[in-house]
Amino acid sequence: MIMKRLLEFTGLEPERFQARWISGSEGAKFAATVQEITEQIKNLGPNTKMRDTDE
Amino acid sequence: MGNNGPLLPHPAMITKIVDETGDVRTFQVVFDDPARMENFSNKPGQVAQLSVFGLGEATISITSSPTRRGLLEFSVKKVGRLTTALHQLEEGCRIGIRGPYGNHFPYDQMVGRDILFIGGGIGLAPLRSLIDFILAEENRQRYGTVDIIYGARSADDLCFKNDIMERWPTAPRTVVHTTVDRGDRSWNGHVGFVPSYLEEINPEPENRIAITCGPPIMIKFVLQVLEKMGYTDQQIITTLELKMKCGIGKCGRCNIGSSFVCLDGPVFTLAQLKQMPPEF
Amino acid sequence: MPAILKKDKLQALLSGLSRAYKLVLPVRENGMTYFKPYQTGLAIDRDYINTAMSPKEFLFPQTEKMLSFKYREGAEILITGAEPQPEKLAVFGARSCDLAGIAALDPVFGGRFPDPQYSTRRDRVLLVGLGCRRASSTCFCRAFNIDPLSCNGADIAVVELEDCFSVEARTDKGHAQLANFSQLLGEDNSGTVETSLSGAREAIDTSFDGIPDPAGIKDFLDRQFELPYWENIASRCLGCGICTYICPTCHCFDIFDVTRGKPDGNRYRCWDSCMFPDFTGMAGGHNPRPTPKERVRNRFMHKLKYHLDRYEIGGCVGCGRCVEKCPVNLDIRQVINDINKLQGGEN
Amino acid sequence: MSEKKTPSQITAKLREECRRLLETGTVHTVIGFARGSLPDRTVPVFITNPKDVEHLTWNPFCAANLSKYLLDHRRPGGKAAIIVKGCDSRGIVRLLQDNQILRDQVHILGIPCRGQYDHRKIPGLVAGETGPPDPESAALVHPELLFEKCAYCENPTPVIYDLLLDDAVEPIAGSNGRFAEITALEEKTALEKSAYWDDHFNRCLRCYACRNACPACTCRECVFDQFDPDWVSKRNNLSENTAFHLIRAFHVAGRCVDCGECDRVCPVQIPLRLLNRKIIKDLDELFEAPTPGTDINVKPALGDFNSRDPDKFH
Repeated sequence: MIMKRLLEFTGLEPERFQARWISGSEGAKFAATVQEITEQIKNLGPNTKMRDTDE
Repeated sequence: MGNNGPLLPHPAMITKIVDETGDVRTFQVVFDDPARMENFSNKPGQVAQLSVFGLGEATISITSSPTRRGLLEFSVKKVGRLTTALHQLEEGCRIGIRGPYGNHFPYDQMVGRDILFIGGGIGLAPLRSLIDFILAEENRQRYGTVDIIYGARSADDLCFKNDIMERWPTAPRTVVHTTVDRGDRSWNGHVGFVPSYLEEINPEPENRIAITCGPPIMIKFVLQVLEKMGYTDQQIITTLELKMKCGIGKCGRCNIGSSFVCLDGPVFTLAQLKQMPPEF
Repeated sequence: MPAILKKDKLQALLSGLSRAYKLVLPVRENGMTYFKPYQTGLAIDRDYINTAMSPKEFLFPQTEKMLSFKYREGAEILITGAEPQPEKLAVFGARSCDLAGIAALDPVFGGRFPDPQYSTRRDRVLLVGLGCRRASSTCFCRAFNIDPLSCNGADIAVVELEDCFSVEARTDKGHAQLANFSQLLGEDNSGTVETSLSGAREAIDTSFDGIPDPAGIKDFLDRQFELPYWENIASRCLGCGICTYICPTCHCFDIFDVTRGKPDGNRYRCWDSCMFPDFTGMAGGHNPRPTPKERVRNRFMHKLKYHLDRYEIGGCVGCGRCVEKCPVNLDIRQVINDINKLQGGEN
Repeated sequence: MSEKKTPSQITAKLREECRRLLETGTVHTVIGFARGSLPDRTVPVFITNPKDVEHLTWNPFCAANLSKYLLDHRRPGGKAAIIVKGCDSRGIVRLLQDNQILRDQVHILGIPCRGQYDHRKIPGLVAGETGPPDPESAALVHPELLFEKCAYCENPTPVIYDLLLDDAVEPIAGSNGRFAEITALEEKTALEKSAYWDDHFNRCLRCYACRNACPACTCRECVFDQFDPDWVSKRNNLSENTAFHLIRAFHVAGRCVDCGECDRVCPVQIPLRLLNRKIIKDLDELFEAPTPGTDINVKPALGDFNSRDPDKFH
């Protein structure tokens, strides 16, 4: 939570860093979470923070 | 069109890899550009910067004598990140080379003198370029006798086995004295540390130049023995190794006092070293 | 013979320069003065004593691509050297100390192996010096016989006087540029500029205080390497890189490759600092300068002795940046004074 | 309320106390402040000879936090006496809590502090012109010259000490607004926040002074010095600089005592404390944790498990 708030404080969109607690037995929850977050990130578009400009 | 500065390495292919010991390999390399290979002229004792692309560079002494045309040899001990990566390469792989850098052994001033080489472990690598230079047919008659005292921790740790066992002992007026710190059943040669073996052999300082390279602790005791035997500081030559990045006196890290090892060294006489701060 | 530029013509001169060059000039930002690219309406800082960073970064940038490497068929590799930006740069407002700093860098990047990236930039740059009217409490260029008013090493030297600027071309490059601005410049027929300049000289000369005397330092350091004094300095030093990064004569750099999960990549060089432990640390673990004592000594020896030995030009130009910024007040002027005292003790 | 001592009186008492500590062999070294090379600076000194206590000084330019030097003095030599302000003393508490130093190896001389002057705020410190306020006569505070952190200081009086050299100073009333600056930035949009930090991080020189001065940076080998793998590249660009600052700030999360050294030493004036205090504010909001180092008996918020943890763990 501290990490997430720090990242948001420096201008990262909240959706880009998320933490979930998923046990090894919760495969379905894991899949659903990954799908959900992927969807959110896709909607946000490319990240602009900490992009390596090295071509 | 890019620049063609001195920090730009040139691609070269590894044509042969020789396993010297468990952690030392000799790489034979040839520049991709035949003209560069033809024009590359190193002097015994000089170093080059080897690039493993993606990792960076390391300063490695050129092990082969300039009298051997058409290829370069580098003997590398696996110690750090870059040398480990180098060891993972295979014949046919490309590396980058720039150089040669630094001064060289004063082979001109050694003409007519007897030469004593004292090497330990991988420390024989920089000496090998000079040994082969002196033993080369076109140069041999200009120099006196050659004695090579070489030691390693064990028989398995001896580098350049073909040279020390076959090539050099059969060269004219050349004696190779090999020793190991710890003997085993496979070893029937001399057992003992290099400095004490040197004392035992006791080569007279008269008209002789001593050139030494090896681990710091060996050098320390070799110097003590040589001084005891009557060698002057001008008669003792060594070659140093410091961290280098540019090799051309700009990046600022290989200085010992006002001298840059990459430009003013790596070869120094003991007399010169005694004038420098003990920061190496 | 300097020409006269009326104060209200300065903007015209700057905008003229900005057409021929990429112009950088001192601008105040976040409480500090930096060289910033010229833009219409950007106010030049007229009160700065010196900029936070020296102009060395325009010749020797902190981060610089050196080459890129690409693998081709059959394990062959293609190496392409990087070229600096083709644009010509003009630095307006370089101080005499920083010009002396550039003069100290020239032999490092020249010499037997000239550095193409530095020398290309050096050839292209137009240095417009601005004479100092006053010294700050950390200034001590005078200790190294650097004249803060004269801008030695500049292509064009400018001094702000009471009601005008005196402008003088010092090099062919400077003359060629000034020729383009002849309609802005007037001649000093009455000799008032000369009079004002001598007034300015008096003002600057009296505004220094606490100039150390480095005259005998090198001689002493030639003889004395092991001084317990370095231990004393090192115990305070935090081991950060401030002093080396803001120094106009520090030139150390690191070289490394960057790849992004592919065999292809780029090689960079970046400023490095002799104050960092890994600067001299070797792969096998040996480090010839293992503790802060050796590192601190190396820095001060470099400034006061090594650079002089090697290039016959001082390694410290008295800009005072390290004095101003050191978090624990390690003051090189104090070091010079302390060494002078030790020297007194020796005799 | 008793009369406060002037800096000169504190200096005199400090010297006397340190002479006694050294003469009796109670301590081996005194870590304190001496007059600097400029009137508005002081310099850290290490005194082992009782005769040298005359170098010690106390004035409102003693901003440095000396507690970091205790790490250098872990080596044998004996007990060290150290001069601390309130904010510095929190650093000592943290070092003790992390077992970096041992309590019986430090003798803490606390000085209740009414604020420290930021030499950068002294206008036109030009040779020959008006100098800074005379530190010795400065019994009256020039509030306009104080560091920002001093304006809402929580612990003007050291939280841990063996001897206090003056009467305790009460925190300035109304220090509740201490997070105002952070709240203001939090309320901006992601884009605005990003632009704000980009501007600052772009300027970073990567000199690592913020790390080296920090009493919470106690690792023997720092991730920023590692080159195999090189987690953060030496290239100075916005991406690497941002990575450096986020890692630095987060690495000291829960351990940063808000002494403000990172802010003070930064040669390009990046508001580093803002990042650290954002974390301190969150620790306060989420865990009701005080500023780290305030109380030696309170377990560090991020080093302790609590069933009232606000994380949903979902």
